[in-house]
Amino acid sequence: MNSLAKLLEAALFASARPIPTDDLATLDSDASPAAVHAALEELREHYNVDGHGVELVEQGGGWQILTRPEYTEAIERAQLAARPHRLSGAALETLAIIAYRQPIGRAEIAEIRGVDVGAILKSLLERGLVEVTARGEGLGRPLLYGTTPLFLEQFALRHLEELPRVDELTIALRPQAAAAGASHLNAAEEAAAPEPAASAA
Amino acid sequence: MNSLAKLLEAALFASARPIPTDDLATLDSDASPAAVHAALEELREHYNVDGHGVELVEQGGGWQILTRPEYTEAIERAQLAARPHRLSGAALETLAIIAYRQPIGRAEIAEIRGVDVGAILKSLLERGLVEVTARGEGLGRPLLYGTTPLFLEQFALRHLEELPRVDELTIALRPQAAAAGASHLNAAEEAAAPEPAASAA
Amino acid sequence: MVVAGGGLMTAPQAVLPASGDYDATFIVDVGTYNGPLDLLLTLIRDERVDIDDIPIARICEQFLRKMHELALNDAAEYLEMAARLLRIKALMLLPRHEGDEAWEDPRAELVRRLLEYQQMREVVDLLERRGEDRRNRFARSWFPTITAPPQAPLALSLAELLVAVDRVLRNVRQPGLHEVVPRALDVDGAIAIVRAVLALRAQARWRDVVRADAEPWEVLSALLALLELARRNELKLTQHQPFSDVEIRRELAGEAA
Repeated sequence: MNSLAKLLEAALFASARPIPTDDLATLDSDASPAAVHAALEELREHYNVDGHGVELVEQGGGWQILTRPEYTEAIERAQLAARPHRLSGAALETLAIIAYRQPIGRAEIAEIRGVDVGAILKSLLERGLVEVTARGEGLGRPLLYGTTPLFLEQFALRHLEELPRVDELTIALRPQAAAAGASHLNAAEEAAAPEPAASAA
Repeated sequence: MNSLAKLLEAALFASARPIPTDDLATLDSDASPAAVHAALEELREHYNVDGHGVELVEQGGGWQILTRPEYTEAIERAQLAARPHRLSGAALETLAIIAYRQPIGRAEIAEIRGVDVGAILKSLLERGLVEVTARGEGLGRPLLYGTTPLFLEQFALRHLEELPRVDELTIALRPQAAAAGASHLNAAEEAAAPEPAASAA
Repeated sequence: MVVAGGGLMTAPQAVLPASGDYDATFIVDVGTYNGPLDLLLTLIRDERVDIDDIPIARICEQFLRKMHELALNDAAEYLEMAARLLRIKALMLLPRHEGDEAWEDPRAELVRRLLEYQQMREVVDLLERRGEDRRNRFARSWFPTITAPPQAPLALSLAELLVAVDRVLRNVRQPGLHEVVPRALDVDGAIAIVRAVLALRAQARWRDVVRADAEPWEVLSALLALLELARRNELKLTQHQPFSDVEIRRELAGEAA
């Protein structure tokens, strides 16, 4: 490895959080951005080709060395490190809404989810995955929430734009299930005759 | 590297403390002590011969991967030169309140901002922008905060009187705080709830 | 195509145990469903019906049954949805005229919300995959050489500080907008009036203690005063028939006490 790659490796090893490319560039004032990129590429190659227990990934707004997934179980079993708790479905839903609609207030999130989100918001705040980013206009000037860099990091995203755009989401509900055979139940029919207690499976 | 060496590398990387040889042996129940030693030796060799930014050392009752000393200085320097940090909107608001209302206590700031400011105050203290300048009178003799010389330096001000006068702020804040002065229990609550019937009491 | 299966619902820990030995707290607490919209969407998927033409009666019935099964009858959010479904069902049964242009499908708003929710679920699936991937990798947690990381310099201008001042000001003024000074009730005053009236005569009427043009707070004060005095046995209230005048009679026992 060249000396810049070694320096970057040392810095990345020392950091628990992803390091943005710009910050890596400040490690050596003589190195051009291209040289930094080349060195990062060399490092990544080295870990992959040479067969290492760790790898270099770009996510969470920067570069980070992480252990390879195949060793996770053994490490956890030996109690040398522990995986964070999985987030509940409710917490994930709340995060998804905040990620797309930020800055967004509590009432609006509740509206989309159909349930109150006070307790979940609190725990997401405590976990550092969301933060108060502004205050809304309306009555009481509600707090508005947004996602944090830690959110990107914990969901292996390079940046928010990596999430699919809303119009890219398939809306799997829309295209009709002709095959489902249930489609004969149109509105008019139903209005005419209330459903029999069918499907009482 | 052989697979045991890769597993050890991942474990050493992920662990929060040096790992004793015995604990490393628990990672793979099939591995003999001799195999573990051989794998550690392979890992050490790999880091040394191949030219890495890190090395494997045995100290502190166990094994750990450390950055090579020759890179320490560059990493520390880089952290100083890292991209200038920006204060969040919430931190700025808190700083503004302290600048214009000092000395002021946490509860009072929280009341004006409508949210608790404990974490923000802590980070402003750590950054050396504010400091404890006095203790208040009332219950528990709360700490009162004011700005530091570093704060002046940051804005290239010689003294506080050079801060642009915001009469509005001092005027608007004082009576408001005085009226609400009873320092309601809900200071930390989310929405700055309208004071009901304050004057009717 | 029907609704894509939510990864969450099929995640092992989110599934109800196959045996029937789960208790109610497990169901309500863990929440097999992340809310009424989730349940509704699952029913639509399971029943394989068209989101644009939901057979509302059938889905409503299924929804109510599921609520009952899962002991969700006390959950306000589910109750609210059940009420909404029943209302839509009723609206669907109303006769409508041929070619009625103005007719608006009562299900429209619900469908919009379901689609929005479904979109969000797709993102959840993605986050779940990514999050699981990241969870299976450890980052460095041992910092051997570098202790407390020094602080990066601050990027902060006076202009930004003043903008913050402005924000604070706008926030602070907000409570002023709601300044409502309610007229406090004066029960003590009303008690004094009633006592004064009863001191003059043993029996009085409502109109004797409340002026005809009394404001609401005065009426309320008088009412509370009468009830309070009745409680103290100083007087007795009688009304011979509904809406007739209330009779206020001095109570001798009260005087003696």
